[in-house]
Amino acid sequence: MRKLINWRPAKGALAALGCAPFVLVLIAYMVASQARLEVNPNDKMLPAFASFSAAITRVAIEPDRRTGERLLWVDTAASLRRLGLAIAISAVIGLTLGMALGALPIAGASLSPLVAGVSLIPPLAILPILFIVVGLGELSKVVLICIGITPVITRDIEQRVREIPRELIVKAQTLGASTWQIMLRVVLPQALPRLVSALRLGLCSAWLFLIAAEAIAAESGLGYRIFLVRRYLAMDVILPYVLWITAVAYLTDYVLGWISRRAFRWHFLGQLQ
Amino acid sequence: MRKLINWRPAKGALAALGCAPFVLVLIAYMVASQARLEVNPNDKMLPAFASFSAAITRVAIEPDRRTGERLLWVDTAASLRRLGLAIAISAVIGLTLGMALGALPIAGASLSPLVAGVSLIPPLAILPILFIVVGLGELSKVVLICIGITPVITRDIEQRVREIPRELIVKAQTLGASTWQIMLRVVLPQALPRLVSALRLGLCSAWLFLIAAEAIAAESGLGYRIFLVRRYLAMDVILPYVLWITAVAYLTDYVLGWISRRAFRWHFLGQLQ
Amino acid sequence: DEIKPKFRVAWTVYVGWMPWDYAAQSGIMKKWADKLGIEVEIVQLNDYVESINQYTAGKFDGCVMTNMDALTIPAAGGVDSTALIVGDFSNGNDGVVLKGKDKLADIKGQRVNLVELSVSHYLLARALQSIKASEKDIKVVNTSDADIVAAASASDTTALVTWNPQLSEVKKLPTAHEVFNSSQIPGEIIDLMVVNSAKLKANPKLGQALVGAWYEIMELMSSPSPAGVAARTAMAKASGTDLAGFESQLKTTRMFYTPADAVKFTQSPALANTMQQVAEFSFMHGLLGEGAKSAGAVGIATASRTIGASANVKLRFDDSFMQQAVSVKP
Amino acid sequence: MCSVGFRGARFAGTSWGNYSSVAFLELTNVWQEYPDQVVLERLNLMLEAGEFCVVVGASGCGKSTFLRLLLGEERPSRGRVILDGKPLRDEPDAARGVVFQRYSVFPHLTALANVLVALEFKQAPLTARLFGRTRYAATKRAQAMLEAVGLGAAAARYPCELSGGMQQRLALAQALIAEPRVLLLDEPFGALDPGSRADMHVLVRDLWRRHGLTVVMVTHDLKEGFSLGTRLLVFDKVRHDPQAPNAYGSRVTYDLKLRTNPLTPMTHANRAAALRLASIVPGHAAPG
Amino acid sequence: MCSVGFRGARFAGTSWGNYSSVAFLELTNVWQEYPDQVVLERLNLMLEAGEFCVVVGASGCGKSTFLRLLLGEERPSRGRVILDGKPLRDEPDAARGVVFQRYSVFPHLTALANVLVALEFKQAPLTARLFGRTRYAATKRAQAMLEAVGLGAAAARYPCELSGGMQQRLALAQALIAEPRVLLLDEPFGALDPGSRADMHVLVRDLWRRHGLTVVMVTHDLKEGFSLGTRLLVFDKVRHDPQAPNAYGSRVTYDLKLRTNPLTPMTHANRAAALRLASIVPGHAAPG
Ligand SMILES: Nc1ncnc2c1ncn2[C@@H]1O[C@H](COP(=O)(O)OP(=O)(O)OP(=O)(O)O)[C@@H](O)[C@H]1O
Ligand SMILES: Nc1ncnc2c1ncn2[C@@H]1O[C@H](COP(=O)(O)OP(=O)(O)OP(=O)(O)O)[C@@H](O)[C@H]1O
Ligand SMILES: [Mg+2]
Ligand SMILES: [Mg+2]
Repeated sequence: MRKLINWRPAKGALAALGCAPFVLVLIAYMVASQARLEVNPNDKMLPAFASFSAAITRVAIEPDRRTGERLLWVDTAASLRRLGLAIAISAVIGLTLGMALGALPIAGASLSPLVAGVSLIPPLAILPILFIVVGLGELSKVVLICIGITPVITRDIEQRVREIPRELIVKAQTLGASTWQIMLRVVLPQALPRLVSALRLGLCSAWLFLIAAEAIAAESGLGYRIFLVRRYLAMDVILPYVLWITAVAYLTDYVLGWISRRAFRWHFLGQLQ
Repeated sequence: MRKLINWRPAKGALAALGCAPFVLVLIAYMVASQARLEVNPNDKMLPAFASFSAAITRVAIEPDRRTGERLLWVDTAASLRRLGLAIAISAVIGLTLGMALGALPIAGASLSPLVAGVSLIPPLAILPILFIVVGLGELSKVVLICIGITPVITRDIEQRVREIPRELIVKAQTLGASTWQIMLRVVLPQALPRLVSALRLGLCSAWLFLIAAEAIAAESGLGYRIFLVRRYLAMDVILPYVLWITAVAYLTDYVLGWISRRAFRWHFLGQLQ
Repeated sequence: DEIKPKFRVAWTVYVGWMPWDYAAQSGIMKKWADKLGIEVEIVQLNDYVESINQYTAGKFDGCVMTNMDALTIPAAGGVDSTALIVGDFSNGNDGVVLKGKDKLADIKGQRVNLVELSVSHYLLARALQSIKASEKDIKVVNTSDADIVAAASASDTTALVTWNPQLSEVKKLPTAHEVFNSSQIPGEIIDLMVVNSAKLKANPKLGQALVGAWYEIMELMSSPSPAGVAARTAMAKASGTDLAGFESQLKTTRMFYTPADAVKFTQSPALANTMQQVAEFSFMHGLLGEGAKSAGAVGIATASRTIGASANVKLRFDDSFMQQAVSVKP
Repeated sequence: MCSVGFRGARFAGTSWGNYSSVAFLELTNVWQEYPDQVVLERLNLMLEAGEFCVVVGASGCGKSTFLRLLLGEERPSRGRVILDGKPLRDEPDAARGVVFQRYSVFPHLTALANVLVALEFKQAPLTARLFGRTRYAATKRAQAMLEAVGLGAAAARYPCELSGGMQQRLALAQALIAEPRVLLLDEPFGALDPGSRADMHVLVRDLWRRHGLTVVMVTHDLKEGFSLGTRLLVFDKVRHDPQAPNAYGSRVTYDLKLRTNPLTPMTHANRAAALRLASIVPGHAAPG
Repeated sequence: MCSVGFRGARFAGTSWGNYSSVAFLELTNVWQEYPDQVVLERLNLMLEAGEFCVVVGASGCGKSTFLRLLLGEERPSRGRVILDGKPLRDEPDAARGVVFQRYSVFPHLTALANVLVALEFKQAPLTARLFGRTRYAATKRAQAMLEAVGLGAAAARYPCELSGGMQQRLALAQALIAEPRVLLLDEPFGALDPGSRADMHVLVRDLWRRHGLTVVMVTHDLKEGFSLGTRLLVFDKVRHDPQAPNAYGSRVTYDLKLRTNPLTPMTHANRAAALRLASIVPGHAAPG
């Protein structure tokens, strides 16, 4: 018998092993749902799979009775638009600020404490202030996400830029580079792969803030729908929505990862060393 | 003139530079508050400093007229208890699971995909489901925080454990170690510093989830109070509470960092190399 | 000795439901429960919808809610529920507010902030009916009740529907005008104590205890005596305002201080008509569940008549316990 | 093209183990194939107890793979490996000690604890920690081992507070306290500066003699091999297919007996062979 | 205890710069003090254009600090440094090229881009990028420089795809294309294996001769110093206070002229001095 630590599943078994827990979860759900429905056939808590497919047909394929829109797609488009805009804004601010704080000692000394402080404020707590300042429209949701993730991205980039070996900055100067040129050709390219990984991390929180914002004030969006149908306990809609959000989140993450590996080959080559 | 990138503030100027932005923010607030109060003396949005001190006296020093408790401290205690419990549970689960997933190929192959999937589900989206399953008591808040941060901690630890050079695991085996002994003496000590940094990162989200959970169901807690008084736009209570939360969050973070640096000296020595 | 049966009922902050807090704080609930040999725990929740969801999921045996939510959440979810106590109806506690405009007709084309699918939504629908308009003429923006005051302060918010205490905060804004309120549809937004029908049938003592405690407090609350003032002051505190603020909210609430009052309201045919309208509104907005083929999918039993499917009655207005209270004195 | 080394009297170690004097480690027709590549082919090798066997070869020719095979980290695709009469266990265990170029000591333990931990693994299966009297005794043994490699004064320091050479000394001490039957070294001095490298040569030679170890050492530095080993193996590809560079693996192309005792200089014949070799193996300096 | 080196005719580089032949780099009474420690004290030194000056000394004696001083990364606490008649600029600039032991090339640029970027810094102040014809010309120059260090075939590879030796070649190419007045090397071959190290010696000696460079090189390897330099400086502490080991700094304890041209062997007298030195400087092997 080999030690447990040396047990390696065969290539073929990998997929099966990875899928097994998902199948188990599914079975557990089916059993629990069955049990509840036997007690109360109208139970909304753990709907049967038939209810799910009906609900999915309703929200994804048939137009809504009231608005004539296909809800799932309208909601997805609305949420992704907000998310995309917020991520783009946060990326630009976080990158610029992070590079400045990390590479310029004078900027780091004066602004780092403020950014560190701001990053600790729970954004949900300052929502009322936000509403007053930017109103209740699309902007407020985008701003909430930005407030939530920009400080984290900024600090991440700052940290990364600080980790650039001092030798490289000196080397660039001995090649005649000015501060601006160093930022452009040394700091920026090395911060970019980190930006993508910071964004991938930030996406998790971004989804949270998006849902929180949509729960509070919205007319469409994935989070809006979940919190709306919560009013009548429509788990047959909530669960598919949650799974859909998870799938979309996974896809976004995957695409970012793929882009990053293609665009920053040097970075991933380096990690293997 | 030296290049901007070579400007280093003198030791003495550091503190002044770091404080300056905070002072500027304060001044900006005072000006804005003054302006609003001149237009409408009853404005609640940006209260004057006098209102703050009155509100702070009311919640922190005088006992509440109804319950006889000093609200701020009761709220802080309640929130910290929930947070502490949740962090402890998440740390234990995350550490155990992460170590197993990272060190045992067989565990990693079967459970990693599930953990990865679960970590992508935005916890706020399943909040309605959660309340149904675990009720509205203390448990639900703790569970929400745990659901929010455990997968992240688990994946972080897993990642870290995978990064332990294969050489060290082989070396331990050549010294006669069993799987259990390797976990105990090689993997665990190297995962611990990472656990602390994962917890420090996780605390940010933990606060978020705590506030979201307390907003919906609680009798006390910092998030509860903010959402309670939000109905009346009592910014004179909200703003000090937000600052207090920020301060407590900072303190927790600082204490964790301090403990970590003392307990894992080898880790921080290594980082300097 | 034997184990007493235990029950849990949930309540949330609202002017008409503050007596439940008082019942727990003053010990009146415990007195009645002890007398009947049961235990009743009164639990305050922060989030109204969540409290009803919890009740529907079976975590509570009773819960306060409006007539519309009783129909669309527990009843439509298959949980047979009984409206045990009809406590009050909103008589101005819910209102439509416009900023900068002062006629209801001006609402057309605006974005209206409100808690979607709640009684606010129903009030809006009724308001629109009164000016021969429909929901198509406006755009509904779902806005959480906790944030509606902040939302009202935002410059781009022009119209909103909400209830007290938020309503009174919103009305304080310089440009705000209340253009429609629930006093114009009296008796349509009703605040109830709803309990699980099966639980009630098995334990009538639960009904007796709740009703007994409620009307003891009602008598105290309506009295001008110092004890009455003290009770109202305590309720005011608990709802986050002072006595004056609380009494101004009471003015827009039609409380049924005596059981006889409540029984009379419950037995009137008007209640059946109201529930008919509510059922139609709920069906139109998909609140009765997707299985529902018509507004009558979920049956509602009132004293005067049964509305909708009599084979599927899930919401019952039962005045029998209140009638007992008419005769019984503690 | 394959020249078999000289056979003769072996240096008999003053060993603590009870080694047989012939065929201590035996590889018979061993192949190591990966899906995309053959790394080692048709390896036949007999090692006797107490030999100091140095393996050299071009980068990527499979030297580390060979060591991983001996470690039990990899199972050969074909063929058998026999250690002291029994088939080699197919996972690393205390029978084989190892020192890698890097990551050979535990960064989270002090120098002393790094050596002590080997005894703790052995004596405390459940807690992997010793207490009281047993701990005291074990600590004494560990400290003695540290003194033996010249780290007596650095017992309380963490590896990253030690120089590269000191870290490798520590790795040796740690490996030796577990009393392995055979010690495997994979470019142990590859990351050291010339000064420390020379010091380490002295230490390793000394430890080898005193503990009567059987050593297999991989190195890039032919000179190092000549000055330390009693036997030198050169790995190289014999067959080449320009269309499929990965189709064939390495074999032992030279197997050279250098001396019976590393303290004796090389024989004249060996020195000549070594010089010839140095001119053939690419990228290597001539032996000093 | 301080022996001043021999002075004599200097090797005249076929330089592209227009160097004066005396006191190209001059340090006068230079001290380097940190709050907790004196690192260098009373440094007086004159370097002529075209010299290849090697600095050796124990670890932590201040060799890198000395190079940082010449780089302009640190300002001396006292004293002055003159480069080519003007006070040294107190921040790194194109007048001084540098190669460190590690992190000397940009990991995010291919080998070609690493060299090209130096020209882009110079010719495109705003975008730091060249386009069209100027880019073509610059690329040609960069490629030629890569060929010169033997990396012509590796132009498209990223640094982490190159071996350690190739990375250092690249670092040299990059430094040289900026045409520095003086080239500073801080243990440039410290991380290389002996084979690559020998190749690099040949390359550096060749570049030095062809470009007529002035070089200051720090090394741990005395032998390397003897075989490359025209002049050897030994840094060491002259004064010691056992109570306060950081109270005194290092000085130049030996200043040895080795040869006028690195291709000529050392004179007999120098060889004797070198041997004597090797026995004094601790931890160093004798020169070959
Ligand atoms: N698990 C594996 N799967 C596939 N190929 C492998 C594996 N391990 C090693 N190889 C390949 O086997 C060959 C030999 O690798 P190995 O590390 O043994 O060489 P080496 O002689 O130690 O080289 P170096 O001197 O650079 O350390 C390499 O081409 C490597 O890519
Ligand atoms: N910025 C600084 N502040 C304080 N002390 C410093 C600073 N820089 C270097 N030192 C100290 O100066 C001394 C000399 O360091 P330096 O790096 O110059 O030594 P070195 O001769 O290059 O050593 P090595 O051979 O190990 O590279 C060391 O003791 C170091 O701790
Ligand atoms: Mg190898
Ligand atoms: Mg140095």
